Amino acid sequence: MKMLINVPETVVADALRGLAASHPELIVDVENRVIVRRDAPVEGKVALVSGGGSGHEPLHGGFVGRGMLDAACPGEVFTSPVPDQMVRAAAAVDSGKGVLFVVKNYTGDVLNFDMAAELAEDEGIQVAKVLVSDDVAVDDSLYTAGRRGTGATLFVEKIAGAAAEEGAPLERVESIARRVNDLSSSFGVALSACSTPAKGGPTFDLPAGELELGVGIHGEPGRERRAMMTSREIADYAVDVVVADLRPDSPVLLLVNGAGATPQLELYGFAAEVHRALGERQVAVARTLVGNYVTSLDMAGASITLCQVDEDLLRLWDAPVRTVGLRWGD
Amino acid sequence: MKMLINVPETVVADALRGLAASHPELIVDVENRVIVRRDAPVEGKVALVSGGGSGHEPLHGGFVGRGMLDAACPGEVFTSPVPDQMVRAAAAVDSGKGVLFVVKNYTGDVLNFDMAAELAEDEGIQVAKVLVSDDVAVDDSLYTAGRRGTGATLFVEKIAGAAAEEGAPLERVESIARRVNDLSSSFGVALSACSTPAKGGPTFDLPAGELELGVGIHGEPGRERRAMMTSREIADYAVDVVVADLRPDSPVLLLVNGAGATPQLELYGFAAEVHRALGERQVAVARTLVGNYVTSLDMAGASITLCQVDEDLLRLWDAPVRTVGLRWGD
Amino acid sequence: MSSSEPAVDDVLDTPFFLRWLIAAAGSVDREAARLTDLDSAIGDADHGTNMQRGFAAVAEALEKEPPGSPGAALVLAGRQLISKVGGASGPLYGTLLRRAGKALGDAEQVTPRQLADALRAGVDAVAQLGGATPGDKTMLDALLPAVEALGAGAGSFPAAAEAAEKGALATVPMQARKGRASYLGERSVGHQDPGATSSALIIAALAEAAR
Amino acid sequence: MSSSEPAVDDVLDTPFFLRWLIAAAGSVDREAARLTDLDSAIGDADHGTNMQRGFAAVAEALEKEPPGSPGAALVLAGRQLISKVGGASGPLYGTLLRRAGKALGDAEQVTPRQLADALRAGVDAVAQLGGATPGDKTMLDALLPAVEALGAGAGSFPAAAEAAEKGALATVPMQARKGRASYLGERSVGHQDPGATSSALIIAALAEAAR
Ligand SMILES: Nc1ncnc2c1ncn2[C@@H]1O[C@H](COP(=O)(O)OP(=O)(O)O)[C@@H](O)[C@H]1O
Ligand SMILES: Nc1ncnc2c1ncn2[C@@H]1O[C@H](COP(=O)(O)OP(=O)(O)O)[C@@H](O)[C@H]1O
Ligand SMILES: [Mg+2]
Ligand SMILES: [Mg+2]
Ligand SMILES: [Mg+2]
Ligand SMILES: [Mg+2]
Repeated sequence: MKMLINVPETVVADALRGLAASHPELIVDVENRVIVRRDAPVEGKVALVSGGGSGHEPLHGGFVGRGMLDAACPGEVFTSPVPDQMVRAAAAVDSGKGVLFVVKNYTGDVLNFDMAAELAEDEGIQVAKVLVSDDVAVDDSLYTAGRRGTGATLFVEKIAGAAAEEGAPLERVESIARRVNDLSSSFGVALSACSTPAKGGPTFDLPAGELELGVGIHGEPGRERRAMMTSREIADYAVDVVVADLRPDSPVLLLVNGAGATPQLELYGFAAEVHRALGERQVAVARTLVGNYVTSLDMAGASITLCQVDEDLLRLWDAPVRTVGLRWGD
Repeated sequence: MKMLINVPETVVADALRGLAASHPELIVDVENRVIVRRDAPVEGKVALVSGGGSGHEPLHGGFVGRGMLDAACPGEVFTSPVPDQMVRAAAAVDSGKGVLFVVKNYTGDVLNFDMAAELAEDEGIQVAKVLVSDDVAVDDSLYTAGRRGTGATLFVEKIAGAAAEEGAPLERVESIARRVNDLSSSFGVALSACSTPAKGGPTFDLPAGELELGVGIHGEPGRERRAMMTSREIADYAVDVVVADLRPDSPVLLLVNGAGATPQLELYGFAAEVHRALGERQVAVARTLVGNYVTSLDMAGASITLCQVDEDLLRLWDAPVRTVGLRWGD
Repeated sequence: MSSSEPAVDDVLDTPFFLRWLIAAAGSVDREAARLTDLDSAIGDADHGTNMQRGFAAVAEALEKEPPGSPGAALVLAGRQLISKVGGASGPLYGTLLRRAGKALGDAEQVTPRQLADALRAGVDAVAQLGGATPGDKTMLDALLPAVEALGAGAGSFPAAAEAAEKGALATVPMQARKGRASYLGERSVGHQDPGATSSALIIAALAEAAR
Repeated sequence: MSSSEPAVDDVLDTPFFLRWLIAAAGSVDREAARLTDLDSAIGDADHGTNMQRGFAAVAEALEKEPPGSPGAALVLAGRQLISKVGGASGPLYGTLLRRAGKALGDAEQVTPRQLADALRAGVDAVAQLGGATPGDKTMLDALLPAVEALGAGAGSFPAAAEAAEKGALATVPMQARKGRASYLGERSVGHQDPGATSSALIIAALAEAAR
């Protein structure tokens, strides 16, 4: 498996050097692996810190900036970051109003952020946490680690980030973040496995004529494998699953997310089918975002995320955001 | 080769339906294949129209909007659009101040835009043309069709688009566009071939341990094949070639462009090496853009484009832009 | 003299031209994968689908608005190619047929000699539009020998077909100097030009139409 | 009784603990690819590199700031794992060693029984932190039998190693209920748990250190 890298060991550090060189509006601490918005801490503002394994870019580092995250902590590829990073990030961005940790629900992320929260609180930083758990492909039962956090992370970070930017106190930022998560559902498919630099090849085998339904963003195997389906069939399957879970009764935000190696041309064609499928099920779409936002290295495939919104959430979604990966408003 | 599509024949139309459903700020004529900004024609403004084969998204349709293109005409995959599209686009966006056609230098694009220019002029529309020809991998001699248009297209469309938005007359918009092209050079590498829907598989064979140096954005074979190189080596090679061609004596805009399937993590690592290589050659970088902007479907690989800028061009680069693919300023 | 070798004074009517264009559409459709494969080696793997799409549109248009003369048939076909194909081949083949059609005017019947002259005018227009000369490894390398054979052979379609086929084969050792294949420099040597190959199909369809 | 089967009243000094941790680092390094492959089947293909990175940091830290007691060695190692590994295994293994180290206090020498009790406390902390119970197909399924064997066998390291190895093998038919493998439901059956496998390596290193 050819990769545009030097050696697997330096992949994350190399990417951080590139981020630093390319985006002077960010403070990138390459050694300690923390990405911070340049104007942090922002006086009087609750700070948002997130992080997770690398390989999902632009998540999370690409979402650092006004209206979204104050800091991000990238771990090794597909490996949650360590508490030291999170504590350092929290200390760098806390203005005294407290910090919200946005944590994707994976055992590693949860354990490390939990430890970090304890340590940060020891340093006098007020910390709240929100777990993102939107992936309906996983049974949410006593017999699993619970639903995985995937595309809804973007919705949580954007909307809670906007609330924080407006001056909302920690409790409200936290409750909005939780609400966005509760109102979101996702489902993803893989047409190919992803390859991690350390492994140097595909992390799972996907036969030539098959696709993986319900794949995770680290290439975790999904619900089932099937013979390859058309864009239309995949959209119907994914929309059915997500809508059955969410049962939205007001308009939704729609994320049509590329896994990393699916061409934008295909992704927009898929978006057309998702819009059709939602329309046929009487789900109104308030806003659509199409692109590679929560990726899985070089995986081919896509996921959809719906978030049911009311006027307040929609206003926060539309609020200005100025990050490397997401940018609108003034 | 698995693709997230229905059938190869409808790939472009499907993507346009998705674009229409996802971006109400665009007028998308799916049947006639023209994408127009919603407020066109803009009173008193020179209009920019571009287009080319599909498969390079977000180029060109993703660059339609305030501060960049007024309209785009997507052709079939890797096939230049037809004159009818261009004439229709020109008629839709001309405010009476004339239209600039931004044409990537490929025989098909040149011939079709030439025919369109004649037809549009017959309809009373004033038309100017700029050819983008920045790819240093191709000998610019009597024995070739000349340099290919690649990454510099983004620079030309952004900077000339900003000039048009400022109210510059057609002649000036055209001369700025030409200047940007003259001041730009690009070089690309492929780690894998791309697969077109019609062919259903890779358009060329690239052995497992090799990379293609100087590849074109349609998978045209490049200068040479070599055993796989590191990110650092590729950056040195590409920067050498581009700097030798451009010999910049003032700061440059740098585009580190992904071919489509290269993970952003790798692309930023490559950006780090490109910055290093430029620094070692005393080339100052004024602005950097990293991402999948001028893609080749699912090709793995990257290209770099430099554009030497003065204060005027830099100001136009920094001017607000509000498109699906590129967005900043207010 | 067999029916496929028309004499100079044979006349070619509108149905003959329709048969020609439909036969061309059929062989382009049958050979699409081969054309795309050739284009995949030295181009961008779309020549087959381009020609298929274009000639399908030609066939549909001829059916929808049946032309009243040979010239009108070629002009209509040329316009369809320009409107539907894109790429390099669309404007070039479109110009070939449009120009040839215009040269025929609105005569209801034309002689093989008139057809040869009209195609000659079309090929000249292609050369002017694309700026290619013989030996550049383009469609011209099949078209030029074909129209020359047609002129010299007093309108012998099989001779034209043979000349086009030979011309297409002769592009194999050439180095491309026009179009996308020119980017390859020496690496274009050893491959047959896709456009010359489709030209040979179109010329061969003349003989089919005459049978 | 061979030297690798210490009696209850044998004492384990700081060098023993250093040997243990270095031996663990060595076998984790040698077996990294296997651990990653196991994790690739039911997880995210990083367990080998995680452990490798973590124990390399442990070895480096032990070299840089040589600890003064067995407890300090384990606490230092645990802290390194927490600071360097990430993922699920970092906090869990980090907690195991830190808690065990704290249980040992700052005694300069400890008995195998004390070590058994300290590891028992560490394993309990892992169970509490991760919320797993035996049979959930996690590292606990190797660690618990190991500390039990260690306690019962009066500090027999080979017995502990054997119990850990058997525990790791016993995860094969289990369905995962914790961690990333739990997402697979029934599809997790038939694969050996990577964390249980690395636990067996770490426990086996005890016997190596004792030799
Ligand atoms: N300048 C030119 N003059 C004549 N024929 C040309 C020229 N450029 C390209 N061609 C012909 O066009 C063919 C390629 O057509 P096609 O693949 O449909 O278009 P594109 O190259 O735009 O993808 C070539 O094989 C060649 O025969
Ligand atoms: N809740 C848990 N309790 C105990 N052990 C666990 C738990 N979750 C995961 N593990 C162990 O961690 C191992 C995976 O470690 P690793 O691959 O390094 O982390 P990650 O799963 O975050 O990628 C699993 O094989 C399992 O043994
Ligand atoms: Mg992991
Ligand atoms: Mg083409
Ligand atoms: Mg072609
Ligand atoms: Mg793992």
